[in-house]
Amino acid sequence: MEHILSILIFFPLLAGILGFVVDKNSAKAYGISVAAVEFLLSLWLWASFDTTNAGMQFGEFIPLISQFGISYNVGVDGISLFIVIMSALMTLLGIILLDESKIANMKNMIVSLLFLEMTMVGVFLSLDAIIFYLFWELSLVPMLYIIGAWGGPTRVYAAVKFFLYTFAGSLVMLVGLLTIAYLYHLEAGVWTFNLLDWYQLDLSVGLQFWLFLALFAGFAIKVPMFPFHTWLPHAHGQAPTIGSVILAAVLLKMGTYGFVRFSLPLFPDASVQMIPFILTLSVIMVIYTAMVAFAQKDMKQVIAYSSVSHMGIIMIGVFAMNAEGLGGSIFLMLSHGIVSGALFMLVGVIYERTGTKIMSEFGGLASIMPVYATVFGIMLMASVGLPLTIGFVGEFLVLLGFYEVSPLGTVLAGTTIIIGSIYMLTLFKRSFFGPVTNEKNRNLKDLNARELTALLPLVAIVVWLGVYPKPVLGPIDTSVKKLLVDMEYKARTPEAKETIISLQRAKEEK
Amino acid sequence: MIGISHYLILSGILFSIGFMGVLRRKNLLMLFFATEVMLNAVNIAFAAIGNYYGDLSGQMFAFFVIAVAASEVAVGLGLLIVLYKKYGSLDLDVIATMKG
Amino acid sequence: METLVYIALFAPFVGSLFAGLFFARSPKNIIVGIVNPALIFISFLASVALAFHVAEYGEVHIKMMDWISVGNLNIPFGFLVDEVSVTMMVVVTLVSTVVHIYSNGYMDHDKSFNRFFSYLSAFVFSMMILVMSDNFAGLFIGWEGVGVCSWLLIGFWYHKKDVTPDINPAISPSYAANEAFIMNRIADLGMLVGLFLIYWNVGSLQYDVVFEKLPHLADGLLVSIAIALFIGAMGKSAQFPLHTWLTDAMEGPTPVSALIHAATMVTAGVFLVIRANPLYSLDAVAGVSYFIAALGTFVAFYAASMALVNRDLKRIIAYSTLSQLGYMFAAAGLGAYWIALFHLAAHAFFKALLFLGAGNVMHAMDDELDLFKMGGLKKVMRGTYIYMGVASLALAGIPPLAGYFSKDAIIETAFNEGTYILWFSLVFTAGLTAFYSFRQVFLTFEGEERYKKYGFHPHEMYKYVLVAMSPLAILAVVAGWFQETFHEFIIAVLPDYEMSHHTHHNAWWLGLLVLAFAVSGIVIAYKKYAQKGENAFKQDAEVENGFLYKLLMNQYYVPYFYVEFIVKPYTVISEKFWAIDKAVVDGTVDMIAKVLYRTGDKTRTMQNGNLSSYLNWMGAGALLLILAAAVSAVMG
Amino acid sequence: MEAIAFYVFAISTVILFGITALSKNVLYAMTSLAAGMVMISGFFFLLGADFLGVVQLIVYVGAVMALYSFAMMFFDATKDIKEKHGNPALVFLLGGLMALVFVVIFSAPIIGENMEALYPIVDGVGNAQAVGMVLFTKYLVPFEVAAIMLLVAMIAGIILAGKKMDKSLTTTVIEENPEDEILKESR
Amino acid sequence: MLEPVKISLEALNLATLMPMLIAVAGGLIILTIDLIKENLHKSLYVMLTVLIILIDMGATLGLNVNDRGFFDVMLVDGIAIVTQIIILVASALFIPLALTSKRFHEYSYPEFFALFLFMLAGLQFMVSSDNLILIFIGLETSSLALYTLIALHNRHNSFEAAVKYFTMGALAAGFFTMGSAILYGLSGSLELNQIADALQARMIEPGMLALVIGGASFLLAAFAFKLSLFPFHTWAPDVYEGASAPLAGYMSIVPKIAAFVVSMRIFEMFIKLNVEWVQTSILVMAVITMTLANIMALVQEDVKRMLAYSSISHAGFVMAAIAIATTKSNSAVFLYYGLFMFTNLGAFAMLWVSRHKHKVHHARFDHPYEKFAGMINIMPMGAVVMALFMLSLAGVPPFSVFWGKIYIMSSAVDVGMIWLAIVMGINSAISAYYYLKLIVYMFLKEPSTTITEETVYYNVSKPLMTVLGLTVFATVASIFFVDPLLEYITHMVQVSGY
Repeated sequence: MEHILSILIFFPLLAGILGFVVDKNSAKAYGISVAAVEFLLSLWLWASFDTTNAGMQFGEFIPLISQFGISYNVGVDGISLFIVIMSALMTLLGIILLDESKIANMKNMIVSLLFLEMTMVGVFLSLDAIIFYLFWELSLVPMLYIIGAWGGPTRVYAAVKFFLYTFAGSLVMLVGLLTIAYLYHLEAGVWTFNLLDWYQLDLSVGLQFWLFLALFAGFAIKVPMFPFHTWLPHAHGQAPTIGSVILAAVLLKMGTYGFVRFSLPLFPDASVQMIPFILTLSVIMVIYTAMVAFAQKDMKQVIAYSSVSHMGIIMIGVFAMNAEGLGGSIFLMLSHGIVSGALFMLVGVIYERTGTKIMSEFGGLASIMPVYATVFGIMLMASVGLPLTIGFVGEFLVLLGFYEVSPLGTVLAGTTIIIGSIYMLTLFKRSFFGPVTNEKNRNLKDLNARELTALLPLVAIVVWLGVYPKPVLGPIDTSVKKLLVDMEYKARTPEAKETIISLQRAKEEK
Repeated sequence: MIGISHYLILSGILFSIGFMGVLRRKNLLMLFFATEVMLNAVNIAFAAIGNYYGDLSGQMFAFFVIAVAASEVAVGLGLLIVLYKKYGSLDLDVIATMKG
Repeated sequence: METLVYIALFAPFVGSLFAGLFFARSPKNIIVGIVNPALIFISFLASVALAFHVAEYGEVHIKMMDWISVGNLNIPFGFLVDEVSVTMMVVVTLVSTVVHIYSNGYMDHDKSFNRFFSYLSAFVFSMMILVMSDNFAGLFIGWEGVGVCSWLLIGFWYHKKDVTPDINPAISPSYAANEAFIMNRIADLGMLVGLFLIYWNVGSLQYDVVFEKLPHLADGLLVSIAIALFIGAMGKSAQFPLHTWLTDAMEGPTPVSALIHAATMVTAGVFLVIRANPLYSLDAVAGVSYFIAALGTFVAFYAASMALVNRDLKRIIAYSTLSQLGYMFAAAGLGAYWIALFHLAAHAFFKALLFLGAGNVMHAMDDELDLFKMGGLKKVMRGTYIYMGVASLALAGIPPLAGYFSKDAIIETAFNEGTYILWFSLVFTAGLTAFYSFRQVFLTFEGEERYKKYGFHPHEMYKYVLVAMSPLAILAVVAGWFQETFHEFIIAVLPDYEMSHHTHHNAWWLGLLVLAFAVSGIVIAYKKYAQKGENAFKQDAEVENGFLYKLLMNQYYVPYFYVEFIVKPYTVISEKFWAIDKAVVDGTVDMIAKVLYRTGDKTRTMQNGNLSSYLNWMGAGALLLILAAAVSAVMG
Repeated sequence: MEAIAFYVFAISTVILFGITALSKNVLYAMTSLAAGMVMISGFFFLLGADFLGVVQLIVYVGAVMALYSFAMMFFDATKDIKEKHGNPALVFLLGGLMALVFVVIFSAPIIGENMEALYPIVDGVGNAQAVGMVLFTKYLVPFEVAAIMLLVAMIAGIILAGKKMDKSLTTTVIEENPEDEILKESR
Repeated sequence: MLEPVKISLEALNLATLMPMLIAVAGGLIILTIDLIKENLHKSLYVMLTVLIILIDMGATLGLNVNDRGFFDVMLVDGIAIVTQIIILVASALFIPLALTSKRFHEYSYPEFFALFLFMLAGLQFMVSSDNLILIFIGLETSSLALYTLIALHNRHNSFEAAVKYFTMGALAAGFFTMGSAILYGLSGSLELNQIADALQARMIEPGMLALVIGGASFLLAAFAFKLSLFPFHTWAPDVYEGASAPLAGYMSIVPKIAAFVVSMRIFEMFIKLNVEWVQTSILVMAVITMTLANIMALVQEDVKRMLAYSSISHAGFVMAAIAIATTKSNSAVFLYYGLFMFTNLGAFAMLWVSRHKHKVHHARFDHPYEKFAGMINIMPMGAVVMALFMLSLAGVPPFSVFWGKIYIMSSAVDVGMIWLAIVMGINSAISAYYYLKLIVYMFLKEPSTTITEETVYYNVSKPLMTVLGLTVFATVASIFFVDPLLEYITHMVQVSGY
C-alpha cells in the first residue's frame, strides 16, 4: 500500500461524488459504509506504521505547479497519524448517530460530510504548505453548509461568521506562507512549498517573529484562541449535532496542529520568544472561558466554551516545548476530540428528543434516562480529567510539561481542573439530578441502539486510552522528540537553544 | 515669435474648455460637442509638435483622431437616437435609473 | 504473591463491574447483595494473607504494566505492598466487607440497590489503588477515583430536590456531592503541583526513587513539595479550611458515610503524609510538619466544638471524624507516623461502627436525623444501643477500648515533643469528644421518648446486619490491645517513635488527666441529656440564642463566608465575563463587519446613476492625478 | 505675421469653444463649434499641415456638423434644455485647475534638442504627398483599421437608428420562434 | 521628390496580420451572408463566428514570437500572443451563449456577430502593437463596437449603459490623446520603444519629470477608465447592469485584459525609467479600487451588480501586479485573467441561464439575491455550479482564481510589499462575504415564492450547458493545468522582456 495516504484523502472525495447518485433513502447506509471503510483504512495505516521511525512515512510526492514549487506532498508521522484516525472515527460515529427521521435531505448531509472528511484528512497529511492551505480552506465549505442548512434559528449568521472569521485569518497566514517560500527562494534559488524543505531554512529572528505572527493569525482563529474565539459559541450553538461533533473533534485541532507542524519547527527562536505571550493568552483563555461556560444557560454552550477552555490547555502544552507537554497536548487533542465529540453527541441526543438544550428545561434526567446519564457521566469525568480516563493523560502531561516553563502559570492553568469541574458538575446537576421538574420529560426514552452504537465505542476508547495510552503515546513521543531535537538544532540564538534544552530534562539528569 | 509653447498652451486651454464642458453639460448632445473640442485641442498640439520636429507622425495622429472623432459622432448619435426614443429626453438627470 | 496482590486489588473491581454491567437496569437483585460482599471479603482475605506474608518476608513490589511514558516521564502501574499499605488494605477491606453486608439491610428498599453496590465496590477498588500504588501518579489515580466514587455516593439520592440552607445546610445530595468533588479538586491541584515538583527535580514519581533522592534536594524545594502534597491531603482529609464538604457529605447513604467519610477515604490524607514520611521527617521541612501538627490540633478542637451543639445525628459523627482526623495529623506532624496510622486503623473500626449504628437509628426513624426528635430508643433498639455505646466509649478514649490506646498515644506524643499548647488542646478536646459523643448517645437512646410525639414507629435492624456489625464492635474493643504487636510490625518501614524517659515517667498522670476529662465529659452529658421526668432535657432558648451557640451552630459562619465571598462572586463574575464576551469581544468583531457594511452604504451615494456626476468623478480623478504629478515633480 | 495669425486664431477659437462649452442654446453651441473647427484648420495651415487642414474642414465642418444638424432636428433642438448645475463652482474650479496645470507643464521645454525626425518633412514635397507617403506605408495598417472602425460606426449608426430597434425582443414575450424550440431544454 | 518605396512582401511580414485579417474577413463574410439571404437562424452565425474564432486562434498560435511586421507597426511579442489567446478563448466561450432558449434582441441581428468580430480585430490590433496610433485606433474600434453591442440588448437599461460607457469613453479618449501628445512632444515619436529610449536620454534634463509624469497621468487616467479603477470606475456597475449577462461577463475579461497589456507596455516603461510616481499612484489606485469596490459590493441587492463590483475589485487586484512590474507579477496578470476568465464567464453565464424576460423578482433588477433563494431545490446542479464559481471568486483553493491570487500575492511579497499582500488578503476576506451571501441564498434559504413556470430558470439550453461545463471544468480542474499554463505564460512574458 504505497499510496495509502492518497487513498485515505481521496477515497471520501470519490465516494462523495458518487454519493450524488445514491438513492436518498440509502444515503445513510452509504455514508456509514464509506466512513467505515475509511476508518478501516486509517487503522490499516496505523498497523503498517513504523512506530520506531520518527520521520515522515508513506510519503508521496507529485509536482503540481513545478515552476512555483507547489506539489502534492503527503506524509504521516506520529503526530498526525492519530489525528487522522480520530477524524475517520468521529466521522463514522457521527454518521451513525444521524437520525434519518430528523435530518431533511440526508443525501446532501452525507455528501458534505464525506467532502469534509477528505479535507480533514488532507490537512493533517499534507506536507506542502499550499496543499495544506488548500484543504484548510476547503474544510470551511462543507462546514458552512452543514451549519447553515441544518442548524438552529440563526444558523446563517453563525455559519457565515464562522467562515469569514476563519477565512480572514487564514489569508493572513497565506501571506506568511508565501513569504516563507520567497525567503526560501532567496536562499536556495528554487521555489518550494515543501514543508520538509522549509524545515532546513534558516531565518533571522526578526523575520521569524513576523512570520510567526502571520501564521498565528490563521491558527489562532481556528484554535480558537482568546480573544478570537467568539465565532465558536455561535457556530456550536447553531450547528446540528454532527456539525458540532466534527467541529469540536477535528476542525479545532487543525489550529493546534498547525502550530505544531508549522510554527514550532519553522520558527524555533520566535516560538521561544513568544512563549510568554502565547501562554498568557492561553491561561486567560483557560480560566476566562471556563468561567463563561459556567454562566451559560444552554447545555451546548457550556460544552462549546469548555472546548475553548480545553483548547487553551492544548495550546499551553504545545508551547511548553518539552516532550511531556507537547506529547501531552497532542494526546489531549485526541482526547478532547473524543470527549467533546461525545459530549456534543449526547447533547444532540437530548436535543432530538426534547427540542431544547436549555438546562432549566431538564432536571432529573438521570432517573428517566439512566444509561444516557451514565454515558454522559463518563464523558463528563473524562472531560474534567479523571485519571484512568483519556482526559487525564493529556491534561496531566500538559500541566506537567508546563510546570517547567512557569510554575505560577501551571497553578493558574491548573485551576482548569477546579473550574472545569465546577461548570461540568453544575451542568450535570442541573440537567440530571434533582426531581423531574419538567413533566414533558417524563416519558423520554433512553438511548436507543443507534445512539449506543455511536457512543459506546467512544466510551470504550475513553477508558482504553485512559488506562493504556501507550500505543498512542509511543509514536507521538517518538515524533515529538524528533521535532524538539530539530527545533533545538535549528534555533539560531543561544538563548532559544538553551531554553529548549533546559525545558527538556528533569534537573536530576542535567 | 510664436514658439511651440504658445501652441501647446493654447491647446491646453482649449482642452480645458472642452474638459469643463464635459463636466458641466447635462445635455448629452452638447456634451458631445465638448468632447469634440477636446479632441480638436489635442490635434493642435500634435500638429504643432510635428511641425517643430519636422516630423509627420504628429499629423498622422491628428488625422486618425479626426477619423475617430467622426466615428464617435456616428455611433454616439445612433445611441442618442435610441435613447431619446426610450427616455424622451437627453437630460442626464433623467437618464439616471441605474444607481447604487 | 503477585496473585494475591491482584486478587486483593481486582476483586472489588470485578464486583463493581458485576453489579454495574449486569444488573444496572434490573431491580434489586439479591445476587448482587451476596456476590459483592463475598468478593470484598475475598479481597480482605487476600489482604490478610499478604499481611502475614509481609510480616514474614517483607514487602512485595510488582509492576503490572506501563501506563504513561512520554519524554523522560515513565509511570507504570506498579504496586507496593509493604507494612503501611497492607495495614491500610486490611482496614479498608475489613470495614468494606462489613459495610457491604450492612448495606444489604440498609438499602433493602432502595430501587437502586444494585447501583449502590456497584459504586461501593468501585470505591473499594479505588481505595486499594490509592494505598497499593508504588508511585505518586498511581496514588493520584486512586485519589481521584475515590473522589469520584465519593461524588457518586454522596449524590446517590440525586433525585432529591434542592432546598434552602436553613432547612438542610447541605441543600441537596447532588449539591453536597458537587461541593465535595470541587473542594477536593482544589486540593488536588496542590497535589498535582507537588507531583510536578517532584518529577522535575527528581525525574521520577516512584516512591523508592523519590525518597532516595529527596535528601539531596534544596531546602526550599523540599518545603514546596511538602506544602503542595499536604494541600492535597488537606482536601481529602477535610482539614480546615477545606472541611465544609465533609459534613455536607452526610447526605449520602449512611453506609457510605461509614465507609468513605469516616473509615477510609478521608484518612487518605493522613495516609499520604505517612507514606511520604521520608519527606516530612526531613529537618528541612520541620516547619511544615509542625504546621501539620498545629493544624491537626486546631481542627480537632474546632470540629469538636461544632459537634457540641449540633442536633443532627450524622453531622455530629462527621464532626467527630474531622476532629479525629485532626488527631491523626497531629501525630503525623509530630513525627509519630506509626501512632497516626494506628489511630487511623482504630478510628476506622469504631467510627464505622458508630456510623452504622446511626444508620440503624435512621432506618428505624424513617431517615429522621434530628436528635431532639428521638430519645429513649434503647427499649426498641438494644443491640444498636450497645454498639453505639461501645463505639462512643472507644471514641471517648475510655480504657480498655481501642480509642484509649491510640488517642492517648497521640496526646502523649504532643507532650513528649514539648508542644504543650498542642498537648493541652488535645487533652481538652478529648473531654469535648466524650461529651458530644455521649450527648448524642443519650439524646438518642436515653431520656424521654420524644419520638412518639412525632409519630415514629422505630424498630430494630435486621439480625444479620447486627451480626455483621459485630466484628467492628469487637475490634473497637480489642484493637488497642495489639498496640505493641502493631508497633513491631510497622516499624519495619515507618520510623520508630519512642517516648522519652521523661514522658514515660509522667505517663501515669497524663493518662489519668485525659481520662478525667473524658469521664467528666460523659458525666456532664449524662446529667444533662439522659434524665427522664422533671430533669429531662429541654431546649433552652436562652442558650440557643447566645452568640457562642449560634457561632457553633453556623459552623463559625465558614460556609456562609464561602457562599457570600466565593460562590456568589464567582457566579457574578462569570455572568459579567459572559456579558463581556458577547458585548466586547464578539461585539468588536461584529463592529468591524458593521462598519464595513455601513461604509458600503455610504459610498453607494457616489454611484448615483447620474452620468454627469460620474464624469465629474472622472475629471476630478484625472485632475487629482495630474496635480499630484505636478506636486511630486516639484517636490522631486 | 505668424504671430498675428496665431493670436487671431487663438482668441477666436477660445471664444468660440467657450461658447460651445457654456452656451445654453444648442444652436449657438453647434454653430460656434463649427466655426471653431474652421479656425482650428487655420492653425493646421499655419503649421504647414495643409492636408490635415483640408481634412479638418471636410470631415468636421462638412460631415460631422451635418450629422449634428440632423440630430438636432431630430431632437427638436429649438426647445431649450434646462441644465441644472448642482455645483457650478466645482466645474469651473476643475476646468481652471486643468488649464493652470497645462500652462505650468507646457511652459517647460518640451521639445528635445537633438531629436531626429523619424518621418521628416522633406522640403519641396507637398504636404499631401508626404502624408500620403507615410500613410500608405508606415500607417497603412492603422489606416485600414480606421476603415474598419468607420464601418463599425456605420453599421452601428444604421442598426441603432433603425426601425428594428423599436420593438425589443428582449423585453416582449412574443410567440417564440418555432426554430428556437430546438434550443429549449426539456424541463 | 520622394523616392518610390520598394518593399518586398516578405519584409512586411504579413503573417503578423493574419489573425486580425481573419476576424475582419469573418465579419465581412457574415455581413455578406446577411445581404444574400435574410432571416437566417442565429445558430448559423454563432457557429460561423465560433469557427472564425477558432481559425483566428490557429493563426495566433502560429505566430512567431517577437516578430515585428508592417513597418514595425505590428509587434507580436509573447504578451501579445498570450493576450490574444485569452481574448479568443473568452470569445469562443462567449458566443455560444447566444443560443439561449429565449429570444433576445441582439442575436436577431447578424450584424451583432459582425460587430463582435470587428471588435475582436480591434482588440487584437490594440494588443499587438507598440505604436500609440494603432493602439488608439484599435481601442476605439473595439470600444465603438462594444458600445453598440451593449445597446443592442434593447432595453432602457442597456441604452443608458451604452451612453454612459460611450460618453466616459469619449472623455477617456481625450485623455489618451493628450497623454500621447505630451509623450510625442517629449520624444518626437509615437512608438513606445523609441519613446522609452528618448526619455531615457532626456531624463536628466530639468523639468522633464513634470512633463513625463504629466503625460503619464493622462494615460493613466485613460486606462484607469478602461480598467475601471477608482475613481474612473463609476461606469462599470451601471454598464454591467445594463448589458446582457454574458456581455457583462465578457466585458469584465476581454477589454480589460487588452487594456492591461497596453498598460503593461506603457506604465512599466515609466516604472523602468524610475518614475516612482507612476508606481505609487497605480498602487494607491489599485488598493482603493479593490477595497472600495469590495465594500460597495457588500451592500448590493442584485447579483449581477454585485458581480460588477467584484469584477472591479478583481481588476484592482490585478492592477497592483502592474505596479509591481516584475516578470512574475506580469505573468501573474495573465495567469490571473486566464483563470478568472473561466470562473467569471461561468458565473455570468449562470445568471444568463436564470434570466427571465420580465423582471419577475424585483422591480429593477433581473437577478436580485431573492431570485436565487432555495435554488438548490429548484435547480440543484445549477446551484452547485454557481457555488463553485462563487467560491472560486472568493479565492478558495483549489479553484481557479486562487492560483492567480496567490501568484500575485507572492509577487507582491517578492518585492517586499508585504503590506500589499496583506491588503489583498483582507480584501479577499471581505469579498468572501458577498460571494457567500449568494451561496447562503441558494443553499440555505427557502424559495421565496412557490415554484411556478414564471420562476423556473428555463433559459438554459444545450450550448449553454456546454459552456458552463467547460467553465466549471476549468474552474475545478485548474490545479492540474496551472503548471503548464504558468510555464507558457512565464516563458512568453520573459521573451517579451517584461
